[in-house]
Amino acid sequence: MKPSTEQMLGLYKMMVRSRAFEEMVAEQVQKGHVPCSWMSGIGQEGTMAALCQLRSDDHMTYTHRGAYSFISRGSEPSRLLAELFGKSTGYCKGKGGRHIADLEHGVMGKSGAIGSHAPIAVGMATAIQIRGGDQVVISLFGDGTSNRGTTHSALNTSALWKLPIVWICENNGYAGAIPSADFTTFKAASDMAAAYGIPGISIDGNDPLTVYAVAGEAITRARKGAGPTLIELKTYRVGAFAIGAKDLRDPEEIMAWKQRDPIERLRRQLLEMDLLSEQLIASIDQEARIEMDSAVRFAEESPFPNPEDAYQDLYA
Amino acid sequence: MKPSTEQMLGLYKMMVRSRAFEEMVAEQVQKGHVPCSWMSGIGQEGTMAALCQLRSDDHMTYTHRGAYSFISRGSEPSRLLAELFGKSTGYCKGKGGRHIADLEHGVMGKSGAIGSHAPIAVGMATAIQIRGGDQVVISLFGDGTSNRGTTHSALNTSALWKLPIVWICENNGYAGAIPSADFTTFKAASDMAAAYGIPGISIDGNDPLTVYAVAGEAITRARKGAGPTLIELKTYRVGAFAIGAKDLRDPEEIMAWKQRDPIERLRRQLLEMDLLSEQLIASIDQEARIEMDSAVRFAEESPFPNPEDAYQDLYA
Amino acid sequence: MKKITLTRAVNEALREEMQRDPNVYIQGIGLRAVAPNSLTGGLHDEFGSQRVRTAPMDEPLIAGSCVGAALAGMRPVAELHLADFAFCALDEIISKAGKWRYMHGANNGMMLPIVFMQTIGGYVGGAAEHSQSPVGFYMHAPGLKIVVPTTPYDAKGLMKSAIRDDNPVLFFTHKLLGGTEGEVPEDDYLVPFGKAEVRRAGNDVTVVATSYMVSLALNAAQSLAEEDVSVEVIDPRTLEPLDLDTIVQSVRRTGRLVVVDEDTMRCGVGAEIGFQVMERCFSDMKSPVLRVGNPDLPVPYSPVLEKAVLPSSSKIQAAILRTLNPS
Amino acid sequence: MKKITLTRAVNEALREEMQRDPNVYIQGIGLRAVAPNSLTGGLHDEFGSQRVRTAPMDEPLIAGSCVGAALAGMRPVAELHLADFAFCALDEIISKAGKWRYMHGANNGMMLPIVFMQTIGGYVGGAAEHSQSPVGFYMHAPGLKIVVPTTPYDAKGLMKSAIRDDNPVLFFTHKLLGGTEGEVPEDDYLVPFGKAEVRRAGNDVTVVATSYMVSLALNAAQSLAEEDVSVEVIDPRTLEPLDLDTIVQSVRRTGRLVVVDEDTMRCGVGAEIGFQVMERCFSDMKSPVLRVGNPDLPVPYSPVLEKAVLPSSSKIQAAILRTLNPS
Ligand SMILES: Cc1ncc(C[n+]2csc(CCOP(=O)(O)OP(=O)(O)O)c2C)c(N)n1
Ligand SMILES: Cc1ncc(C[n+]2csc(CCOP(=O)(O)OP(=O)(O)O)c2C)c(N)n1
Ligand SMILES: [Mg+2]
Ligand SMILES: [Mg+2]
Repeated sequence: MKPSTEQMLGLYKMMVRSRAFEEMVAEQVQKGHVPCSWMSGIGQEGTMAALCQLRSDDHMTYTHRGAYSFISRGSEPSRLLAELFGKSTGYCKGKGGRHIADLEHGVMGKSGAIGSHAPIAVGMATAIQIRGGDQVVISLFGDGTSNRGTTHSALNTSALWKLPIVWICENNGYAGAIPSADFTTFKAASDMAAAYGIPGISIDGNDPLTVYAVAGEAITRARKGAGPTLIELKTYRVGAFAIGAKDLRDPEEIMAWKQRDPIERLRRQLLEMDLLSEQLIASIDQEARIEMDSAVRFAEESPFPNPEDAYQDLYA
Repeated sequence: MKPSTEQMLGLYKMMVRSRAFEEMVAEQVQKGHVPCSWMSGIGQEGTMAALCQLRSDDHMTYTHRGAYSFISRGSEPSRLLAELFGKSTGYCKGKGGRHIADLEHGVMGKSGAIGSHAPIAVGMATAIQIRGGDQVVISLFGDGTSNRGTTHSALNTSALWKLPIVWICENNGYAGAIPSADFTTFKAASDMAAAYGIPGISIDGNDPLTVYAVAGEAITRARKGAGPTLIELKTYRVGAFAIGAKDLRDPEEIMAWKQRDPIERLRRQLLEMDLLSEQLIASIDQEARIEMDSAVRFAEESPFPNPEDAYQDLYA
Repeated sequence: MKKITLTRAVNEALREEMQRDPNVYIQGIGLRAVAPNSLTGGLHDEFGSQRVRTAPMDEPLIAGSCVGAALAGMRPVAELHLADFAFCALDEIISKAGKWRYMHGANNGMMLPIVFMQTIGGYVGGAAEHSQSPVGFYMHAPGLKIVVPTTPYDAKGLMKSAIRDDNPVLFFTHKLLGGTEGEVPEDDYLVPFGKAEVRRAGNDVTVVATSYMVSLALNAAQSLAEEDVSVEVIDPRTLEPLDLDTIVQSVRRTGRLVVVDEDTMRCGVGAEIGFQVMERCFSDMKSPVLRVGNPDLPVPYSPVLEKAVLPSSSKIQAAILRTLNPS
Repeated sequence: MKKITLTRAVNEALREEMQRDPNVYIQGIGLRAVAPNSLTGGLHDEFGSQRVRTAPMDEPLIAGSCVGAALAGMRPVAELHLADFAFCALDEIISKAGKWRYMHGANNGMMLPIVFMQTIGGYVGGAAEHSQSPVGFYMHAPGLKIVVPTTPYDAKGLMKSAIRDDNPVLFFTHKLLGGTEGEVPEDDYLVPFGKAEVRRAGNDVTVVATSYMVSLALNAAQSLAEEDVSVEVIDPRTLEPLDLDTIVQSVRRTGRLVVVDEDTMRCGVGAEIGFQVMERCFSDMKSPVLRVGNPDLPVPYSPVLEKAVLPSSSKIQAAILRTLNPS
C-alpha cells in the first residue's frame, strides 16, 4: 500500500497543520485563554498516516490526546479553538471544551473516561456490518488505556464478529508520568491480538510511510470484510502529559525522541524524493501559520454563548 | 506433584460428598423448598483436585456454579442447605441464598455479577504480598466470564505484580445455552495467558489426578513468589444451566460427557491402584447419603429468621 | 383487541419496530437461545443473528457499543437482563448515552436513540444482587428517559415510543409483571411519554406508585374502600418525562400523598416526587408526604426477610392511614 | 495548632494512619509520580511501592481489589481521582462494597473497611465528564458511608475516622477546597461521623450545604446579614450517617430550609434532606423547602454556561429570599 505523490504531499501538509495547531493551542493555554488544559499530541502525528486514508463515510474513535485526529478528518482549526475558548462558534457551542465532536467530519464525540471508545468503535462497526456497507472504523487507544477492561472486551467482540475495525494502539511509552512497564506486562501491545486470533503488528509510529502502508493493508482487509487488525504504533509524546504539567521523564530520552520526529522524517523523505523543496516547505509552514493566526482571531472574536443556552441540547 | 494415598482418598470422598450435595439440592429445588434456583456443579467436580490443596489460610474465589468449591474448603452441607432454605441457621442467616460466604472456612462471598471475583482475587493476593506471607489464592472463572473486562484487567494486574494467584478457567463449553464459539475467539482460554506473559496450560478438567498435578505446581510456584498461572480445565456441566432450565444442548454430547465423569474416573483409577474396594466405595456413598439426609433434616427443622433481623448486619 | 401478556406485548413491539425500521437491532447476552415466551423470544429466528445479536458477556461492551451504533445512525436496543447487571455499565449509560448529546452541543443533530431494557424487582428470592429496582440512580442522572410500564397496553405502546424516540430510554420491566394479561389493539399505536394514568379515582389520599407497586397500591385502595377511605392511585408510566401536573392536580384535591416505589427510598423516586409536590402544593397539604419503599437495605434472600424489606399492600395501607391521622 | 491546607490535612491523615496500622495501604492510578502537594504526595517515597501501589488504569480493578483485600483483613484506600471515573466501578462500589456484609449475613464479622477517595466539583472547565459531584448516587445505595469535608480540621479527623471505620466509606474532596487553609492540632484526633456543624448561627432561614457549597452559603448569609436576614448555615460533614437532628432543631426554629448541593437536584441530597425535614417538621414549616443545585444538566464547559448551571452565592441568596417571601 504505497501512497501517491499527491497523497504523500497531502499527508505532509496535514501533519504540518496539526503541529501548527498544537503549538498555537499550547500558546493559548499558557496565555490563559483556555479555561481547561490540553493534552498535546506533538510527536504523535505519525498516526495521521493511518487516519488520512479514511473515506468521509468511514468512522473513527480517538483519544484524549492531541488534535491530529480531528485535523486529519477535516475539522477546522478555527472552530476547534473556538470550542476550547468556550465560544458559541465552537464545534460543541462551548459545551464540550476538550470533548469535541464534529459530526459533519466524522468526529463523533470524545469520552472523558479513557477506554470508553473501544466499545463505541464496536458499535459503529456493527452498524456498518448490519447495513452491509464497506466502511471501516479506525479506533485509537493509548498504551495506558489498554489496561481498561473495555479495551479487551471490545477486541474480543471485534474478532468474534469479524468487524471492520482497525485498532491502533498509540504506544507512547507512558500514561501520565508512569512508564508502561508499571502498568502492563505486554511487551508489545500487539501481543494482545494473538489472544483474540487477529493479526497484530508493532511498527515505528514515527515513520509515516510505514504507518501508511501497514494501516492501508489493515483498512483494505477490514473493507473486504476480513475482520479487525491491531496495529501498535511505537511513538512518543514530546510534551508533558498535559500542557503545564510537570514532565518527570528523562530529558535525554525526550531529546532522543525529538530526533525521531515524524514530520521531520517525512519531510526528509519527500525532499529526497524531490517532492518537496525548501521553498515549498516554507510556504506550507507559512500557510499553516496564517491559518492558525486566523483561527485565533476567529476564536477571540467569537461571542460566548448566552447563559440560557445551558438549558438547550439535552434531548433531541 | 503427586498426591499421597491419603490425599487421593480424601479427594475422592470430597467429590462424592459434593455430588451427593448437588443431587440432594436438585431434589429440594424440585420439591419447591428452595425459594430460588441453583446452578448445579455436577460434572465439574474435577476442580476440587485443585481446591483441596489449599491451606486453611489460603484464599479462594469461586463462581455462581455448584457447591464443590465450598465443600472442598470444609463448609457444612447442613448450613449450606439451610441458607438455600432461607433459614436463620444458614451461613448467611438467610440473607444470601445462593450468594454464600463462610468466612470460617475461607469462603469469602459470592458476587451476583459474573466477573467481579477476579479483581477480588487480586485484592486478596495483594494483601498476602503486602504482609509477606506465603499464602496463595485460587480464583475460578467460567469460559463465559472470560468475556468480562474485569477478568482481563485482573489477569494483567496479577502478572504485573507477580501476585500469588492460580487462575482457573473452568471451560465447560457453554454460557447458558450458548456455546463458547459464540462469545469468544479464544481457542483455548489459556491463550490469554500468553498476552500477559504468564504460564498458561489447558488440561482435561475431568481428570482429577492431572488437575491435582498441574494445579499443585502452579500453587507451589505462587507460594514461592514466582507469580500467577492460568490453568484452563476443559470440562462440562452435566445438568442444565440452572435447575429447571431447559437444556438446549445435543443429548448425545451430554451423554458423551457423562461417560467422562470425573468422579467415576478417579474411582476407576483408585480401584486400579487398589486404594478403593467396592465395599469402601459403597460405604463412602452411604456416608455421604447419611450426611445429606441429616442436612435436609437440619435445614427443615431450622427456624426462619425474624422479620426484624432484616434490619441487622448492614454496618459493622 | 386481543389479550396478551406484558412480556408478549413488549415482544410484539420489538418485532413490529424491527419490521418497520431496518435500523433497529437488538443485542444482549444469550439472545440466540432465549425462551420463546421471553421478552425477546422468537426474534432471533425471525431476524437472524445480525439484527438479534448474541453479545459477549460484558455489559460495558453491550451498552457502549449501542452508543457507537447510535452515533452511526442505528437504533440499538440493549437487552441487559437484570438491572443489577447493568451497574457494570453505568459509565456507558450515564456518562455516554445520557450526556454526550448535551456535552457535544447537539452538533447539528447528534442523536442517541438507544433503548436499554432492564428487568427489575424483588419478591423472587434473588437476594441483594439479583433483586434491585434501581430506578432512582437513573432519575438522578440527566439525559435519560425512564419508562416503567404496568399493563400490556402501555408496555407495547411505550416500547414503540421508546424505540422511535431520538434519545436514550431506560425501559424497566418488573419480574412479576411479565405475566400480567391485558387487552392490546391489533393495530399500530403509541403511548406517549410523560402522561400519567389515574388507575383508580379517589378523594381522600393520592398514591403515586411505580411499576409492580401499582398493583399493590390498587389492592391497598380496594381494602381501604371497605373502610370508606377513598384512594386515588396514579401510575406515572414514565418518570422522565414526569407528568407532575396530574399528580399535583390530584394532591390539590386530596391534600395527602403517599409515593410507593420498590427501590431504596433515600434519594429515590419518592423523595423526588414528594419534594416537588411539597414545592407546588405546600399550602394544600394536610399532612406530610409519606413514602413506602425499601428502607435502604440490600434486598435479603429469605422470604421472611424479603417481605420485611419490600413494600406490600398492607404497608401501603398503613401509610395511607398515617397520612389521614398524622401523629 | 498549625495552619495547613485541606489537601495537606488529608495527606497527613493518610500518612499517620499508614504509620499506625500496617494493614492500611493505598492504591490508585499514577501514585508513584504524583505532585508533592497532592492528596497522596510523598506517600510513595515514604512507604514504598508495596503499600502505595501504582495501579493499572482500570477502576473496576482498583475498586474490586479493595474489596478482596478488605476481606483478607487489610484496610485499603482507593484513590480513584475524579468521581466521574469511579462510574466505571459502580458495580464494585455499590453492589460489592456496599452490600456484601449484609448479603452474607455479617458472617460473624465480615468487614469491608475500605476508603474510596474521589475528587468532585465543577467550576474548573472540566465539562460533563470531569466535573461531577455524584454524591446522590451513593446516598441512594445502601451500606456506604459518605464524607464531604469542608475544613482542613474536619478533613483530617474525618479521614482518620474513615480509615478506622470497619465499613466502606466514600470520601469526597472538592477540587476548589484543596487549597483551603485552616488550623489543625499537632496531636492525633478524630472527627466522628454523623455530627453536623453549625457554621453560622441564624434565626430566619436554615441552609444546609455540602462540601464547597458551604463557603457559597456562608457568603450568601454574610450578604443577607446586611439586609437583616439572619441565616443559619449547617454543614452536615457526613451524609451517611446524617445528623438530621441538628437540621431539624434548626428548622423547628426558623421554619424555613434551603438545601444546597452541587450535584444534579433530582433524586439528590436536597430531595432527601428536604423530604425528611418535611416529614419531621411539617407543622413548623412556614414555606416549602427549596433547593439550590444543578438543574439536572450535564455540566457544560464554557465558563458562561457552567455559571448558569452550577450553584452560586447569588442563587443561594435568591432561594433564601424566596423562602421568606414565597409567591
Ligand atoms: C476511566 C478513567 N480513568 C482515569 C482517567 C485519567 N486519565 C486521563 S489520561 C490517562 C492516561 C492514559 O494513558 P494512555 O492511554 O497511555 O494515553 P496517553 O496520555 O499516553 O496519550 C488517565 C489515567 C480517565 N480519563 N478515565
Ligand atoms: C454481570 C453479569 N452479567 C450477566 C449475568 C448472568 N449470568 C449468570 S451466569 C452467566 C453465564 C456465565 O457463563 P460461564 O462463566 O461460562 O459459567 P457457567 O454458567 O458455564 O458455569 C451469565 C451471563 C451475571 N450474573 N452477571
Ligand atoms: Mg500512553
Ligand atoms: Mg461456561
